[in-house]
Amino acid sequence: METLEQTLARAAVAAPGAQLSVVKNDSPCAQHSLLVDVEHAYAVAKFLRDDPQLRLDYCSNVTGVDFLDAELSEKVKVKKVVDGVEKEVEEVKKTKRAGYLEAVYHLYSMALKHGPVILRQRTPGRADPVKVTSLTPLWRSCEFQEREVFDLYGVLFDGHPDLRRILMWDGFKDYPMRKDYAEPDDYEYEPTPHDEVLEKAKAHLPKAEVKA
Amino acid sequence: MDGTQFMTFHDLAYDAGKTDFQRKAEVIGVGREGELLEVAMGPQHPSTHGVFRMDVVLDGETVVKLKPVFGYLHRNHEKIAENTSYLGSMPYTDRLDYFCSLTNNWAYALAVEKLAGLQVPERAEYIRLITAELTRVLNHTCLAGFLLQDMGALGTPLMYAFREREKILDLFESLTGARMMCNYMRFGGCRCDLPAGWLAEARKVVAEYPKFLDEFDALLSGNEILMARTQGVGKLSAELAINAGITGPMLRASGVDYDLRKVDNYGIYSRYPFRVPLGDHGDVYDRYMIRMLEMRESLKILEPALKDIPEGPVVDPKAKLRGFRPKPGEAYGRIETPKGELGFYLISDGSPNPYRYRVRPPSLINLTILEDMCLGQTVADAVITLGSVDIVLGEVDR
Amino acid sequence: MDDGLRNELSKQGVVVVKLEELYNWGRKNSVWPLSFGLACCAIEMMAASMARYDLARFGAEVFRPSPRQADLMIVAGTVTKKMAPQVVRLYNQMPEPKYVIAMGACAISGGPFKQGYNVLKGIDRYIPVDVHIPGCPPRPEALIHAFMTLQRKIDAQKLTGPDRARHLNADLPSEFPVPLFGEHDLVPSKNPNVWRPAVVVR
Amino acid sequence: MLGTGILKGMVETAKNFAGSYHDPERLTTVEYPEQRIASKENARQFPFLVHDTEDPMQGLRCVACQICEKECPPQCIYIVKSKDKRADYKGQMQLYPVTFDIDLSVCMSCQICVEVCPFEAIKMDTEFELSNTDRFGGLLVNKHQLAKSNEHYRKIHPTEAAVSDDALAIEVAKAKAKAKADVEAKAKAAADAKAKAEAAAAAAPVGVAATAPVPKPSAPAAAPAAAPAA
Repeated sequence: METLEQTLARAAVAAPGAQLSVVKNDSPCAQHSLLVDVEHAYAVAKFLRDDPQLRLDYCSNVTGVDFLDAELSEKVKVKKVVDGVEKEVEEVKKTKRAGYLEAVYHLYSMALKHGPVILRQRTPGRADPVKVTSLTPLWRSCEFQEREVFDLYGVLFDGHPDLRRILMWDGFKDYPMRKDYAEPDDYEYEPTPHDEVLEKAKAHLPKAEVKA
Repeated sequence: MDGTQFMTFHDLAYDAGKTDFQRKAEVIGVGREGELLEVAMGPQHPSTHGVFRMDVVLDGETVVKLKPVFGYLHRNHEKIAENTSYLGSMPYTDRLDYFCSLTNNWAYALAVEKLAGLQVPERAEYIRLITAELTRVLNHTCLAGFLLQDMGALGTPLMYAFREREKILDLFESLTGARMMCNYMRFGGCRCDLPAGWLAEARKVVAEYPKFLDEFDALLSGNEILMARTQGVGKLSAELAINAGITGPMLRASGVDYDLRKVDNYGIYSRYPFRVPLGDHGDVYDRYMIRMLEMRESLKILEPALKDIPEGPVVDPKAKLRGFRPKPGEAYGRIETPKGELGFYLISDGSPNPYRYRVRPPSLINLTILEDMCLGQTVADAVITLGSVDIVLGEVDR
Repeated sequence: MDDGLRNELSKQGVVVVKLEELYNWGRKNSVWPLSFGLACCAIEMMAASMARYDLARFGAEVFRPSPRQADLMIVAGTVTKKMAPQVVRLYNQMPEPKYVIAMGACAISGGPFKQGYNVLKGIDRYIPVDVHIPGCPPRPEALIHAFMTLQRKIDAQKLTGPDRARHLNADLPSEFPVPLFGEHDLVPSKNPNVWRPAVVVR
Repeated sequence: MLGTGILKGMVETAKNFAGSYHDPERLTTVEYPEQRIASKENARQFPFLVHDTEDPMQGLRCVACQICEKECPPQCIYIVKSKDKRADYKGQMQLYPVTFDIDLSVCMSCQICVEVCPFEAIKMDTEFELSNTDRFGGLLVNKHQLAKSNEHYRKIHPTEAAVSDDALAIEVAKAKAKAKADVEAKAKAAADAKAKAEAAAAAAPVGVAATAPVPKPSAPAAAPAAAPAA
């Protein structure tokens, strides 16, 4: 199977205008992924499915990931002139990163028995509405999984035929898998509380007993 | 909708300019007018294998629309796992597909081993293979019982299946301490070594199992009522099965040769020759037969594996039990569980808890085409079609 | 009639029983459970009714799929917030006298999943529970043990008096309000008439 | 011929039915509570705390390190540490749990508390007959209900208990050897100091010798070790 860089180069030709990049994965399994912009996701995915060399006919896993606003600290080697001598000094560079939501697709080929090729779509920010392109028209297997991502992360999928809540009830307003989801306060009886739960449980105790 | 090769209810349903009934009529090829009846089957229904619900629209007895409704057992496994350590999620994986806790353990352990680059000692690989194949036999036995229960064969096949299940559960209990929720595998191996005499017991169970399979075959496989009820029912074509991401015995019943034990070669499956049974018609009967045949193949793997198992450690000495923090990165690990491809997608940010923990549930994705399989059939056939998909709600809703 | 006299009579071949005893003896030996599985524990519940453990020995093999014919609801598994209204509705549909066994950690308190956003922290927030079985899942024997506990409870129930059994006391409710789906949680999140938690100061 | 499949199946069930009168393979029912399935050695239900001495509260091995409390996946353990210390089985001064509660209505019998415990203090029991009509009183168990003797542990898990006892015996032996070495070292140091002081006293005016260190009796090492017989 070709490398992800080769795939990227050919996909860029097949879907002109697509902004593609490789997201490196540092873990030992080295499953790098292909980041594609939301507008061209459909064209790129179609290329991945239909290309005779790849034939990624099987979309195994679709999932959402929530990244909060974060401050990244990076160690950068900077050349500095210290006491008249040029030296390489490590500096911690801090950058602010706006939060975003991702939809991740794991693609395999049943015909050629290879994979995975990982495709990512990223939303510009976390403020609603967050939109990506649905790949359900290409792979039916995305149907329920994209609904699940919509239900739990609140990501809207453009072109999904039946985008409703799947796991929670219809009147539910929150997106519970987001990292900043706050649970309803329901900590009346917590005999073995810890940390956060302890604080929440204390709020439910009768006032006199808190003093004691 | 370009790009879709298959006419499904969705494609039509979202074409404009037709009445609802016209669309339904086009899908199932009926033109006659009649009153439609909406039935909500489940969540408390004896044939839905737990708390699954199907909203079925019936024209007489014919299914014209079927919408599965999920979430009645959505117990937030993923959210809880993101607030727990890597080790702490292991017992929760038992409760995904509660028939096959050991294969769930393996899938999760495999994903974490990929994430952290751990090696598994030889003996542990053997134990994993043996327990996973025993789990497969156990699951398929119970499925045959439940499928027959759905068909109206109340009692007998399920009783026989549970009788055999208890034998394997006894093995699991003496190995892991629990009947169902084994919590046995660890990152880089297994929790403890085999107890004395376990191998002999396992060999005995494996040696006697074909007798039970023969009995089951004689009881069921040639039974004319079973054939009449299942053959030609719930057909699924190979193309649609691939496109809809169906995995496991259901995919192979449609004739697609895709078994992760052969494709991914995880564990030590490459050392044992076994055949992958393939179906021809993709109907309920094929799905039933595939499972009967798979059990025999599993026994063929088990027999030599129980002889070959070497001595040695059962866990990678480098693997830490507490304070396990993989380096930042991500990994997707998958194995062939009795239900299909169970995958775990993990993102680590270097902290003791996974940043993202995702289960790719075979049961949920195998239900994607439930509507396509049931359209135009009677409601009684919809029940057995669902039974042949082999779902466990713990995994569907997580 | 005191026990000494009864013993004496039974030695003479005259068996004397109170109506209460006869009534309770009949009830406790024909408790029909609702065939109602929620999650993992349901499999152990089935195993209990299968050949090896054989719940039929206690007169409880008739698992009824309809709540109208059932006396006992075995809440076997995690009750999620999405499922809770249905469970309460099923309970309401059961005729009196009715009993509830909360089988397994999840049914009692939410168990290992109680931190989850969609998991009800115990079915006793909405309906009264008679017997609790800890375990995850409890062994089939543990279910049988709970069954015997329930039989003892039925045996001890009175026909008359202020502490008579609930189904004979018209003042006590036999149906409980069904919670509704809210925007963030069930509404109400508990029934204060049923759920009276102990205060644990930490 | 149509119907042969059904007949074959009926022969199978007939065999089973007949067999259930004489064939031990077919007699599967275990009539609980009169008969019981023999408990497996590895079987686990709920945790208990191991104690070594006659008085359960004095001999608890638990040192309230709170590792299990932290690692317990459903967070069903609650521990309060003691303010004072007491000697443990090898004579070291350790904390002990003032409160040790386990909420059985939450515990999922996963055994992780046992695995992470470095002191062999918490183990899994095989008791399962715990059904209770009292939700709040019956299922929250405290350390008095949890404490069970090491003999009980040896009875339910003989192999495991032997391993655990060996490990503890090694620990105790190490502790004893260390204590002995400490005493010897201290005695030697004291002797050296004394010799020095005497030498100094011979040279210096009387009174300085009083500053020489006096060897203290090592209290922890002398305490009787409540060690289990390995």
